[in-house]
Amino acid sequence: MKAYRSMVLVTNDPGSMLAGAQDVYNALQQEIKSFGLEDEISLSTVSDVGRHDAVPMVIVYPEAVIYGPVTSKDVPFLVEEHLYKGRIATALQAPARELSGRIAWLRNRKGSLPAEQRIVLERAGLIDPDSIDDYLMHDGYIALGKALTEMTPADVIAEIEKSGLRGRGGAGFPSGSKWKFVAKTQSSKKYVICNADESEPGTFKDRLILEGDPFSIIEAMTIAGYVVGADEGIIYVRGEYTLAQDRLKSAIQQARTYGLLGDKLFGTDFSFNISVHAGAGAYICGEETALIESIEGKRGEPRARPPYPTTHGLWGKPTLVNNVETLANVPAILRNGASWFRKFGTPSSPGTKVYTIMGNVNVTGLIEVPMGITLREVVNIYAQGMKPGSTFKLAQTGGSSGSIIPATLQDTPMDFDSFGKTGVSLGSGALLICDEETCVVDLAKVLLNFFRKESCGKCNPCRIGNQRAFEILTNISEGTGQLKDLDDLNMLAENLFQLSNCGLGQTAGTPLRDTLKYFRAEVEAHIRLKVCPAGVCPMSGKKY
Amino acid sequence: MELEMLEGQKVIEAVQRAVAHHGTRREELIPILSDVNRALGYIPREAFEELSRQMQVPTSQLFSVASFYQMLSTRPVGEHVIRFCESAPCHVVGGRQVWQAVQEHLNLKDGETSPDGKWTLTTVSCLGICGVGPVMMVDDDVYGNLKPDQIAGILARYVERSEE
Amino acid sequence: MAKPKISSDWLAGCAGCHMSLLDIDERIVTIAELADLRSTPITDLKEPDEGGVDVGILEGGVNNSANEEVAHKFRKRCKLLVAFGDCAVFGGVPAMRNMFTLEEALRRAYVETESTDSEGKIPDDPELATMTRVRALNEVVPVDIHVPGCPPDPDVIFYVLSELAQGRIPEIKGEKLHWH
Amino acid sequence: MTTVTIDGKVIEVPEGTTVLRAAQTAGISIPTLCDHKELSPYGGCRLCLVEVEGARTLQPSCTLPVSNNMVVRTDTEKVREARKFVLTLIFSERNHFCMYCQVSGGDCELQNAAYREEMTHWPLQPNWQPYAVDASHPYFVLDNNRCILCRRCVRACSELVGNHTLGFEERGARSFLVADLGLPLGESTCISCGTCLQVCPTGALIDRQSAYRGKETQVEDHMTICAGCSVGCGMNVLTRDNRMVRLEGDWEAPVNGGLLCEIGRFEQQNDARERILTPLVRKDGSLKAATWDEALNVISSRMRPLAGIENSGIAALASTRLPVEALSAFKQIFADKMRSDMVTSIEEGIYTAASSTLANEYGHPFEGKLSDLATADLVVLFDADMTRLHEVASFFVKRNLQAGTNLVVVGREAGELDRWGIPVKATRGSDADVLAAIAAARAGAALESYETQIGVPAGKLALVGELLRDAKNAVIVYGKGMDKTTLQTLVEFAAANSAKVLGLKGAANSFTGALLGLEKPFNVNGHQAVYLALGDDEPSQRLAQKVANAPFLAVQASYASQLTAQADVVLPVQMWAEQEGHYINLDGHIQAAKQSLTPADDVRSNAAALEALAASLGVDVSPDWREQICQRVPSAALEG
Amino acid sequence: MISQKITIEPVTRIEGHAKVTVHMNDDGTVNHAYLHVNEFRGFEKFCEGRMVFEMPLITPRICGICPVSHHLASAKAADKVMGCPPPRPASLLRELMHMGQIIQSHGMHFFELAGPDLLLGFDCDPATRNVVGLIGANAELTLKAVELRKFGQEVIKTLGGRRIHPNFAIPGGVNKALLPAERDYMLGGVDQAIATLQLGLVIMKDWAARNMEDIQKFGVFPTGYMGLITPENGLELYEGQVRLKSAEGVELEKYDIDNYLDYIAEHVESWSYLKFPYYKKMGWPGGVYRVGPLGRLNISEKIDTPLANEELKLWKAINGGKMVENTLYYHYARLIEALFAAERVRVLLDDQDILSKDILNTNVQFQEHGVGVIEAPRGTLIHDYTTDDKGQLQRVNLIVSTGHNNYAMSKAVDSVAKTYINGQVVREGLLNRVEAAVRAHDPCLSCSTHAVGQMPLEIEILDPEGNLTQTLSRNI
Repeated sequence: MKAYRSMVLVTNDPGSMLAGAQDVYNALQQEIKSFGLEDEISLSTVSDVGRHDAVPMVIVYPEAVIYGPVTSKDVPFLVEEHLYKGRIATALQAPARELSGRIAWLRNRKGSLPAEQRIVLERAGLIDPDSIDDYLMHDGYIALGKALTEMTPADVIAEIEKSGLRGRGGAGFPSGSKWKFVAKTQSSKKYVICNADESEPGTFKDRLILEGDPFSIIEAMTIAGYVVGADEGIIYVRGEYTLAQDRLKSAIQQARTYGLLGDKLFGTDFSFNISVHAGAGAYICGEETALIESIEGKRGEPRARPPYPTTHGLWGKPTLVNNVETLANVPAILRNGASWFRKFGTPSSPGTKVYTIMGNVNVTGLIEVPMGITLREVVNIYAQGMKPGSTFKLAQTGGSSGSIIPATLQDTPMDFDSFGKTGVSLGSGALLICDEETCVVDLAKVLLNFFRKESCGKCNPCRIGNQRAFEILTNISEGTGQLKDLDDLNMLAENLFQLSNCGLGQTAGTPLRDTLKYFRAEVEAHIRLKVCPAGVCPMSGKKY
Repeated sequence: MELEMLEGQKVIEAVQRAVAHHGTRREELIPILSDVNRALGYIPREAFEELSRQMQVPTSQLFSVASFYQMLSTRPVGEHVIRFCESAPCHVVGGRQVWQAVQEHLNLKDGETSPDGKWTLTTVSCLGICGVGPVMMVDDDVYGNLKPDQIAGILARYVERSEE
Repeated sequence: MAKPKISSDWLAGCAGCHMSLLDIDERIVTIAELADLRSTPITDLKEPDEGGVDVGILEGGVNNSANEEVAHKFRKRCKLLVAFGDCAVFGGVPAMRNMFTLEEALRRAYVETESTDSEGKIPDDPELATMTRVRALNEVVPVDIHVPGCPPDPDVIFYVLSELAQGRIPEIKGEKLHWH
Repeated sequence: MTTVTIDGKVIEVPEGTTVLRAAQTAGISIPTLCDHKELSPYGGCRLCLVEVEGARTLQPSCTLPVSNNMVVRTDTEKVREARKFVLTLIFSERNHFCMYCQVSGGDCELQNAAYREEMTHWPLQPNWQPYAVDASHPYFVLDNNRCILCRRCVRACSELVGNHTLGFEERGARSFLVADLGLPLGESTCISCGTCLQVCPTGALIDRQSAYRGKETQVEDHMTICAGCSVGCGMNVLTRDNRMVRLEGDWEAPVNGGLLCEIGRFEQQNDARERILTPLVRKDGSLKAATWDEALNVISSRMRPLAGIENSGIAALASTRLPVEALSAFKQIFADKMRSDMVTSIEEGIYTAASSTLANEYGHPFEGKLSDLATADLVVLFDADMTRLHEVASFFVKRNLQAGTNLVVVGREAGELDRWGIPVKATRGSDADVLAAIAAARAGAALESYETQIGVPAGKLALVGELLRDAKNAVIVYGKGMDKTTLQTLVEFAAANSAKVLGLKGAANSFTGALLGLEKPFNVNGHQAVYLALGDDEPSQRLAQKVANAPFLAVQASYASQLTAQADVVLPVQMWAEQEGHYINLDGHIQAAKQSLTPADDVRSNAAALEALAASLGVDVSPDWREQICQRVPSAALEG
Repeated sequence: MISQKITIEPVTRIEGHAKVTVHMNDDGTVNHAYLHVNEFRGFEKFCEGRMVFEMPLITPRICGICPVSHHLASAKAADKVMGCPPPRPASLLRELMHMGQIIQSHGMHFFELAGPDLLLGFDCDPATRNVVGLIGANAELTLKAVELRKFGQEVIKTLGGRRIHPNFAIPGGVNKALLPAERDYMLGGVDQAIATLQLGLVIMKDWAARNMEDIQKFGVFPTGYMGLITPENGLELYEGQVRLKSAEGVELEKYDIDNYLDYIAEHVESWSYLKFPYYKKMGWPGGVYRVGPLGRLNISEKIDTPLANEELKLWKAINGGKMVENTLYYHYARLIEALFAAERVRVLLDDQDILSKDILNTNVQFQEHGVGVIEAPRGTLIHDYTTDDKGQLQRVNLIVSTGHNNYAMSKAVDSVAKTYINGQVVREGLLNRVEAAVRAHDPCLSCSTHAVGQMPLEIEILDPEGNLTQTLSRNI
């Protein structure tokens, strides 16, 4: 196994690819060769590192110098200066700007930013996601080995429970108990499913984990398989995530060849295999029973629960369904122990949370920070404040079905419980920061439009309710609303929660409810004064 | 000009290739449909019928499944397909204006195909690259950080391309 | 005490509900004793008294600007407003027009119909009211009591009127509740 | 057993029972729309929501299994509000105009539910988007404006009928009911069994024949047996003013569990044929109206002298659509009393001859039951055409295919059922050869020779053989025209594979025909008089030719036909819906048909007509038909 | 220059929705008065795509005053579209229902709508000039009137289950046979109905004698006349050929309704939602004609029931056998027709087929086109359907009773305006005559525009330049 002097990463997020990352990569390959450095320097790609202002970027570790935007013409100079002569090519460095993500963390060692704490993204962007060797070099498979050789399934569950790990899919269900349910259900056949159908608008953390550190998921699933007594795992990956699918497939292949997947792992009787199943574009398939239906080749319509997947899942067998981010925590917990994990976050919500920051802020992207930081911190520190000239009006947390939080609530710590108290959902960790240019009616309309299209259509409240709400909001945005509409919207929001079959319908009303709770005046202006304060809505008044 | 239909043989082949690759177990249905859709741009009638024979699944079920998923199309599409992300994150950072620009430029609305069969314009709920919104896909190419004034230029490339 | 004043009127409906009202037959006398029938389509007073009346009854959906004015006038002048019959309750058969554009409907009626001569045209004299989408009464003004039915059954109507005339709010359920 | 408390009532129900069923057993009614007792729980409409102690939200009682000590409330304010809201949404989704809907006023489950919740109006208005009215189907119309997407029809089409014509397009607010790949119903794979019509809770599926002809409160129900074929489906004949309004499957019926086919539900409702309402006697060349006595006298005076004469006596033929009572009397009169040598049935035993002979040789029944199809893992149709007659039996097969039951269709020409299974179409050779080939395949022998012999690819035969080997509960269904030896081989082959055998029987009472020995080929060469007990049967050209030269022809029939035109005497009799009587279906169920329509005064039941004939012939017949049918061994055990 | 504006708002006691504008000359005389009909619903359009067998229940919603006319005309059109002519008993039962409606509609119009004018006088105080006022003035008569209408409505309910928008006629026949008890129940009411109508005739004649001046001045003008007719040119309200007579009483046409497009066309004026039908061969406006009671009696030579036939003779004598042109005689004619209908009820109930259960022809053979016609209380009603080969509607055309009278009403309003309005301060009672001119035709504008609403008959006086001038409201 080979050790390199330094590692060069080229960003390959869509922005970078559009800006010619591929050419830069090729050029680098060629130059490194021409300087005869191919044995000392590893070259690979890294997906979204959380900033998009200077793409494509070339990042050189261990110095963690970021160059960007780099063109293929710059490459010869860069290689010669930095990699050959060892001098930082300051001319090509990305504009000095505080960054989020791995880079921010490295910078922060020099003490300029409050700490990000990376657990699930520890390796993302640092290792070569296509190399199992690289993964092994970075503590890969220590956890699995430990679990298989030193721990009984019960021990593992105990450790996970002790760690207080909770599902990162949104609901925050204690992972340990979930594992326990599946483990204690008697059945000759069980499944472990990794829910990687990350379709929540504004959320792409799972994509980064899958693209940047696919092996961690495979290791975690294998551990889960051992614990619950399953011999088959399926990763249900969102259809649009083609890169992630390829990475996972290659990773699975490598794991097999290394004997870390397949029969009699670590010389035990435990055998485990994993396959990748690609979705075909349906938000609802993020709901675990809909996801299972989809794997079975059906319409992605949630089942009635009970019975739950833990007892009647895929093909009616006990099935453990965990979200990507949740699983990504498992190896670290087993490696470092529950107490280590509890050092981060809050007592009730230990560990970290990966947030995706979007909207009218200076730095959009992705951060992994301890549970419990506040919106204000996110906006002002990590996102580097609002875009010039714009002021913070509201944030939506947790994606489409997340809560609309007015500026006044931006000091609520973001963890499962404190959010729970204020009726706010942490959801997928998406943080959409909006400025005064945003109209709440228009925003709600966009969200309801999403739900009326993504509802599976099986149950009446969700299928019809979202459509009606969307139409009412459309009328309001066209200046033809009535005050009666506000009561109807409230009625819809409340009943959607009470009556719907699955989480989609039950939470679809949340943004609606919050909008009317915190921004009623603005909505009423559309109706009473026939004006859109933000100047967004058409207010065309047409109806007949 | 109406959309040109795919001749039967090509369709059958596409289905057979997909089935050969995935097998005929029911859980392979969605991957198979995806392959066929990728190969033909959409899933034509003949494809469903052939698949029904091969998998012993009634066409009504195949159709119900296919039409459920947003990435699968049961209707013919234009030469180039534009998928515009209409999610909130893209919307609030300028997506609204860009969407206007696209519609005006092509004189198409959501779900429409241009009379000359060149363009199909659809909205999608999210493309999963919200970090660079507003985003749209033209065929397999992704475009991020869009501004209204870029649209004409971007779409022009495809006109040239298809005229070469 | 003074008899409660009742006014009624018809909008975009078929007059069937008022005909059904006449179908209470001789019980009309009872109603006339209990209540003071003010403006109705079968009396010669033209609109609810300026001073207001106790009960206003409207048949028919809201189909044009003229209907709207009447609806608002009734809401303003009536303590209790009754949506009388299916058209007032949800639009009724005329609401089927909402499934087409007004233009389509007018063109069919005044230009395309087989019997219309070659000079057919869509009437557009300013004296004519402006057509709108057909709406339920409660889409235009708040409604206190809904009496569905196409038309409501005479017995139901008599029940509703006598309850209202005696200052009670009618309860429409069980045998009294039908929409057809 | 699990104990659950619903509205204060403590109820004991078996594990896995849903809250809805538990409530129903305790007489607590919960309103539903998407639920149907014959269909799998769906949980879509949310009208049946109830409060469950400890649950965060309201729970759908139709899908929620009871758990021990569960406490449920079905009539709280919260629940009632929820129902109102659900109904409000449904009425706001598409375009419901009750005032001219054919099911309004009692027959609409949606409207009834709204009445029950005391809705005088709904707060949310629809967006008035128009939906298609699909009128392409000959028997019913699909008005999507009234569809509430409960999917009862979709579930019925796949779970009960197994035809899988109906499906769903799109999702969310754009969800839409479609046939096949979005075809108009009239051009789809629909087989017009009408089950979807029977389960639709609204006026979305409109029955063309019965629309506006009477609500359930205005029609009379008559629970009876379909005389369409030997499956013997239970059905409800709905009548008004003594006219058929609609035919519906009887959900409680043991044989068909509510299903009917195109013939049963639609075709037999409107018979355009001209009725015969009075006896007719041929006087100087033409048929003249007469009294029963006159007509009977003409027949008896003509036939009495012919009693017992071989070959030149009486030839008698009966329709196997007649009730047992009539067939029994028929057989006694002509075979036993008049000792005629030519007493048989219209079907001439084409379905039953071989099986009844075999049964009598064995001395015991050898056929299985229709219910065996429910548990079969392999069904082999051996020359058994179920596409028109016996179609309901084919549903029992088709609806299990998705669950893994295998189907092999052995026959000569292609049939409708081929596309559902593995067609084995012999182009050469006899039934015996085909059977031999299959046996060889089962035995895993070399198949090339058989391929040349019957023209079926060896590979396909091998596949069939494999299926037979793997099958635990195989059922072999055979059809008409089997010769005894082939059937015997088939039966023994089945026995060797511990497979059940099921024989189709054709007309409603051809099993009875077999038990009475009415199975010989019919010919009238030299017979002096011919008596045709035609009933409401449709006579074939062939039959008309056979009797063309008969010196004397008496016909008892419900409808005018070429035969009645040829006849010297015509006796008017009741059609299937007018007469009572018993039928024995293909697996031996003895079932009673009830009278649904009152016949015209001068029209008698087939049995009564024959009894009158017996009287006028001066012979007495025993009314004990059970004794009559016991004289031969049935091919399938009789019950009831 | 003289300028004034007079406003009546709205016109009541008609089933409709309309408005009048009067254009003045410099000398203060009326130049011309227009009748604007102000509603529109669009049945011709929104019935497209529905099933033809639904129409007998959809189209009655055009009008709640004569729903049975639409119910039956629709069923008759559907019979033809579906190629299943009803058996005789079904036709008898349908006609019976129709007679019930003629009685209730005519009865209600004479006693409850026109009655106040005739019995209380045009000049009576508006506050009491209504049916309630009538109760006060003549309770006994009013109750008789109520009873009369009740009788007609009960006939409808007995057959169709309800009085308004019944469900009875279906393509090929009817959905319910008549029971003996039901027949006897109806027979029981015939005598009293006839008596009441005869009383009505006495009142009518007496009123006519006392108000001959009004009658002679009131909307008297020549037009053609049209309606259904029996083979022997007797009064026909249910089924028959269409007869069209000229103003001089000459028979112009006798045709089958299937060919109506060869004889009738409709003219559109931009100032009214109500179209103007006319006799094609004479063109617009030469070919205008009147329908309804006046028209029907004018084209009939006799009536096939004795009592009504005697009354017809008297009526014909009014004008020495020539066409009766006086608008106010609509009321007279209406009563004679109602009398016929009442007598006809007995004839039908005595028919030996009336109790037959042979009420439906289910042998459907789609013809894809069909025209249904009936004499609605207010005149000839035509439903014209075109479907595909499965019975789904592609085109719907409707020509409704009041439409035929549209020109006549405008003309009547015009002539009344010219007679009673000439610049001096206008008395309320005179204004009421303008309403009466319209009301006399018993316009059911709900039918005509397939819409209904109140009728704000607003009289606006415009000067020669068309400028609106002074106002005088009747309620002042």
